[in-house]
Amino acid sequence: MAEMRYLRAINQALADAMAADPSVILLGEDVGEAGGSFGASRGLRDRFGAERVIDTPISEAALAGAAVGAALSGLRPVAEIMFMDFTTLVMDALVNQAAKARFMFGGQRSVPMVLRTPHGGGLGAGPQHSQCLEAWFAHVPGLKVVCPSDPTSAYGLLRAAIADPDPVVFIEHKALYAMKGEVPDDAPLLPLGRAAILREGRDATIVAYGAAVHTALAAAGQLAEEGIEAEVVDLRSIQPWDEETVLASLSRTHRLVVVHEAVEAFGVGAEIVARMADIGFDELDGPILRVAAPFMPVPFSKGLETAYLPSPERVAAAVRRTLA
Amino acid sequence: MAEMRYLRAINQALADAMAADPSVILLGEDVGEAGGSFGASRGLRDRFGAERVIDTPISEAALAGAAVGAALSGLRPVAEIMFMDFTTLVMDALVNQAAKARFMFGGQRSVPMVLRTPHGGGLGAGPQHSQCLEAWFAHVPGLKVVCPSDPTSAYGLLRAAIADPDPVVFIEHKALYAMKGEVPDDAPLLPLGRAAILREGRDATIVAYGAAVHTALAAAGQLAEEGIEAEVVDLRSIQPWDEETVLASLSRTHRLVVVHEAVEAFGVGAEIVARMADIGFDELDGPILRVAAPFMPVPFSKGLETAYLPSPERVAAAVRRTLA
Amino acid sequence: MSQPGAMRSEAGAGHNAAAELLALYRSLVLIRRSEERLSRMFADGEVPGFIHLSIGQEAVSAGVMSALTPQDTIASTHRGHGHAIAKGISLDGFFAELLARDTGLCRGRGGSMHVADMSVGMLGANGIVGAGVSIALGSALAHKTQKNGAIAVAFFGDGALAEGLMHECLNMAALWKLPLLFVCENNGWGEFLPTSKQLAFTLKDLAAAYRIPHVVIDGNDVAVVAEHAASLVAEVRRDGPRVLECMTTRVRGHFEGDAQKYRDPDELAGLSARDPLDVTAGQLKALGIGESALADIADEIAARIEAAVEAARAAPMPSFEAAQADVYTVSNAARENA
Amino acid sequence: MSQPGAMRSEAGAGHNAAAELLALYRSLVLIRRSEERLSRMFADGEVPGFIHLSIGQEAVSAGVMSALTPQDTIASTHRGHGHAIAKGISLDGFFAELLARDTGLCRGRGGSMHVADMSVGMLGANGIVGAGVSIALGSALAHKTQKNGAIAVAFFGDGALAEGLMHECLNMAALWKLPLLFVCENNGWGEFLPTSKQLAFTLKDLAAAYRIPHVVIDGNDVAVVAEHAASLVAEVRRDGPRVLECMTTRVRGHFEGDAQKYRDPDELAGLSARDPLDVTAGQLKALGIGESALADIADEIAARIEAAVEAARAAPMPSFEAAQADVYTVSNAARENA
Ligand SMILES: Cc1ncc(C[n+]2csc(CCOP(=O)(O)OP(=O)(O)O)c2C)c(N)n1
Ligand SMILES: Cc1ncc(C[n+]2csc(CCOP(=O)(O)OP(=O)(O)O)c2C)c(N)n1
Ligand SMILES: [Mg+2]
Ligand SMILES: [Mg+2]
Repeated sequence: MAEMRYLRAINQALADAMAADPSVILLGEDVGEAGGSFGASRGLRDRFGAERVIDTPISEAALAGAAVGAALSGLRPVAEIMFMDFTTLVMDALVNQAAKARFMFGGQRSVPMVLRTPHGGGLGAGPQHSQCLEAWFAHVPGLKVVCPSDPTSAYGLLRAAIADPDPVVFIEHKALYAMKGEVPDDAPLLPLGRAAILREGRDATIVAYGAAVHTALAAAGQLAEEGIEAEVVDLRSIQPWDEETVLASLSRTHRLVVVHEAVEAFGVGAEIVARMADIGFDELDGPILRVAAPFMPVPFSKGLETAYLPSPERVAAAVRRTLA
Repeated sequence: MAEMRYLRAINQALADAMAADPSVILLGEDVGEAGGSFGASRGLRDRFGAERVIDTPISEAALAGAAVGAALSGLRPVAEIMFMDFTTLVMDALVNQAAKARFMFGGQRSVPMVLRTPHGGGLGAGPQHSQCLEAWFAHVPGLKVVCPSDPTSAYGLLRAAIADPDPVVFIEHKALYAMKGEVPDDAPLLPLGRAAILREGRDATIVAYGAAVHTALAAAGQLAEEGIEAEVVDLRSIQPWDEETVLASLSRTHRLVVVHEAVEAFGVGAEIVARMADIGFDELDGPILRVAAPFMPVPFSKGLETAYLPSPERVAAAVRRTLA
Repeated sequence: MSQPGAMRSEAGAGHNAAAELLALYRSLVLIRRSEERLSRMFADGEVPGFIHLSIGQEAVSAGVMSALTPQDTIASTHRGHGHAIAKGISLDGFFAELLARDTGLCRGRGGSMHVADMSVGMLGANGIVGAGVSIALGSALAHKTQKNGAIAVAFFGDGALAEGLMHECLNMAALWKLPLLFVCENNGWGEFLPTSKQLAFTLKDLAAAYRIPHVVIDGNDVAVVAEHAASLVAEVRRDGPRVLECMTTRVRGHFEGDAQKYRDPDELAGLSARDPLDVTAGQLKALGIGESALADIADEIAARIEAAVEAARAAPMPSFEAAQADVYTVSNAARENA
Repeated sequence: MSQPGAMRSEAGAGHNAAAELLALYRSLVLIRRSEERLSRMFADGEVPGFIHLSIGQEAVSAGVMSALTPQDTIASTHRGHGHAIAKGISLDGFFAELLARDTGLCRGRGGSMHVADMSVGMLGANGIVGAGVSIALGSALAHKTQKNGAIAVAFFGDGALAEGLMHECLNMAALWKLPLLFVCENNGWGEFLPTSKQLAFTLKDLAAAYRIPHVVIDGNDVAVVAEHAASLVAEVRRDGPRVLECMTTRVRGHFEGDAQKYRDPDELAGLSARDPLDVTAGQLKALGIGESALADIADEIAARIEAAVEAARAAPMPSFEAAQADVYTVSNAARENA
């Protein structure tokens, strides 16, 4: 049992995966000598060599395309894109190549690659270094999308993503990198597509993922003081997502609020709500509400950014509203 | 009053916009000498000159980025991306530059550009030439997204998109290019963000856009034979979308089905459902259902593709189910 | 299909050279007749979708592939039939795919623009101009990492040279000395516009900037292609990337159904003088190979093609459920088992 | 800020040259002192987010901008303070933006990586490596279409040369003979890795491939930069694209807070010998400009900066509602009015 930070859990998962499987390689800008812009691959080049921990030029499209080609040719590449905002440059490799190769070639071969990238605001990094774009990838058949909320799940999900035969977009939250948590020495792989109930409650279900899980937990704490018991579901995987767990929770609480940091309109929450408005309709005793970012770019100024990000207060208010 | 095909209505809108405003230019691959891969710009180079109808190299990222720069410098560029699948290559220009420039520069300048692109299947064009990716763009604050269903709205919306001060992604459906309709000689600009009710009905509301509008209308025809009167709402604009019209219709019918050709999961329909499951919750007398593409790439084979695309039968069945 | 000991023109005439040239000719004919057959079936509405034929460009495919081993990988373009056939994919699987059958190489899910056969190292045609180059780059990286002695080949058209991805790949291949052969099929066109109106540079100058050795050759003479491919492939295996630029001719328009009205009729008419099959047939005659040997090849290939077409026609259509289950490797199993 | 009649070294010494060099020096000092001020405020936690300083690279900004008119446009990079200040943006607006105030050039919505002032043709710093080049390309296209006689300038770092977009833009600029000056600030680094490990080519060779005339100069001598910029800008206005590569020095790390432990201490120590301000101060002395003139400039600029900082500190924070209303030009008006 070791306490470690989220960033270190990522690093440990990369190291353990590389030690276990020689076909795992890392590639990305500054992942090698510098150990990653945020430090996720620190020490790995020294340990596994420059042939397996590859510094690329500033050529996102080619490095992502190369990951696809390498995955089709026997490797398990883990590519890093420094900020999720820069995934705008790798959409073709992910969407038209990685996601479709298995299907469009008739199931001949899998594409076992992972694309790691951090999303999210809170650092005053401004409109082009803070976006949460996971809804794009969740909409693409053939991709899997994962977003852990703490060190334990970061470790377990990253190991599972690397072991997975299909392309996985693995999303980290920059503001969680410093968060501490327990990661046992032989921590298990966590199955993709499986949610976790982090707090039980009978009055309402709050579904969240990534950093927003902590916003949801804080809201649940506030609500408990008023006697409202909210259940908090950490989705962990966004595609596939665990609709059974969400439905089961909704069937107990009959109220649903979905929380994320991405823009609300056409975001991940929309799918969760839409699905529950179909298969969970008869369980609903109140409107399904979303708490997410407003329809604007992520602003630079601290004050604006704070107002932009979902807060425990807004989540608690939404729970109260659906209970009203 | 002239009857013309959808493709010709696009062509006419481009011509009229260029004649009315010398700052309008067209750029794209084969838009000039060849008049466009589908013929949308036929004749325009001869009429307006090679300086205003510009054949670009096969460099999607640069042509889209150039459209942003030109729009910041006094022009109104209309860029063509030959298939919507290739917008994977212009995401940065659209999302990090065009969409954010106004906001992130503090409102100093607008970005009056249009990116035209055809989406959709039905031509056996396979997984990389058939996708409907509009949900991506609708999720991006700063972009507007439009998708006309017939020649009249194609003309009116394209004129409005070109006149609009903000970046607009204008989506055409390849399978509609041959469709005929009336376009009056001085056809009006149609406001962005405004839906149209194409068929009235009291029993259920079907919301659709683009080619799926015709699937919805066909379904409504089938249902009418059973005595079920479905109202068909053509969204026309996806971002912003006309939630007042949808809510008003839902308030009359109390049942809602959303139809589109894009993949259902995390698609445009999810947002419409999610919004109505919030603001329209009290009006709902049945689950909100979606009829859209399954979670798989668009297959090549005719049989597979037909099974993939939403059909009037599936829409009618969904209406019956929500009424049950 | 591959020809490990490839053709050298200086190797002298005699039995060996003739046999090698005949094998190359067979590959040319197989590609040509297959595409002609497709062209007819397309006109009849039997082949759905879009198809881009490599008629007039076959010598590039046949020549380059003659220098590869089955372990070598290739990534192709929208105009990929020739590459696929020359790399040795199953002809039955090819026709079945073009006819969208369940027995197709891609089980009817991909079609012409996505023909692939991983078992022979054909990593796929590609509907996205330039994308195959990055896939070949990654494949070359995998070969190098795995130290398996194989190389990768990236095929691309002259129009693709305008894509930024192309340049990123040239840089990375040069930087990392990857075992990657860049093969440009320079047919002078990108869709409906001459590439002279699309490119302000030549591949020769570009390759020089990246310090990747570059050779430009007559891409319609399969003996020339095979000879240069053999020596470049050896260099790539040993030293890193090379560029082979093949000057060739797009005969049938950008896609089937393109009447090429935008092209000078004289230019079009002149293309037949450079027909790769005619060029090679002439050389074979000069080497003493008689008409009857060529006729035998023609007959044999016609029979193979007819058999493939008939098998495809008789084959079942793909099942929707099976297709849907193949999006992921283990469809939703993690979810259900966990 | 712009210097229409730019510096020519052959113009002889005397009053004119000294006055021009002094103006350039003033621009250097303004950038340097502004960034040093920011650096201190950043260390104190007063400037939020990331900042990338151009300390050591000021001569590129000051020199190039001296050759431009206010109608000429520039697109910049993540390291854009120098470009912005030299192009003549409001210093008050600049500091207010870096301090995230409502009076900032971008009303606190953009910050360091998005500083822009359209009124002086500064089309924005950019957080996406390479993206500004395509924006400058489009701006040059607009100038050409509008026949307004203006040119556009694309600033980029050496690391950005690996981005495919860069190449697409070089090709299009050359193909269309656009009035576009490419200015590379070659500081030898892309983040934490020397660009020698990122690039297999030189910009000189690359420009040659695109047949765009290229000049490489000492980017730390503002007189040299101004002289070459003046002649290249004239060429661009008349004939089309040119590339100006400025060899320069990144002194303060990739971003503020980067201790540059990955750099050779000797190399770092040696940078001061090439300090652009010292270089120019030395030249001014040789031209007979005394210490007191330089001290006057220093005082004047220090006062301007302090005034800007104080004004920024006193300015209000931006309002969330106003920011939200500025995503579109006429927020939802079409919807409500229609
Ligand atoms: C990214 C992308 N842009 C545009 C297209 C449309 N397109 C298909 S083939 C082609 C021309 C390619 O020219 P070239 O590379 O010379 O190949 P050729 O057709 O001559 O064999 C174009 C523009 C595409 N498929 N992908
Ligand atoms: C598309 C993209 N990829 C990566 C980054 C991260 N990044 C910011 S600056 C930089 C290095 C750029 O090097 P160079 O162009 O030489 O500019 P310099 O920092 O040396 O001024 C990188 C990789 C980014 N901002 N955008
Ligand atoms: Mg070509
Ligand atoms: Mg640099």
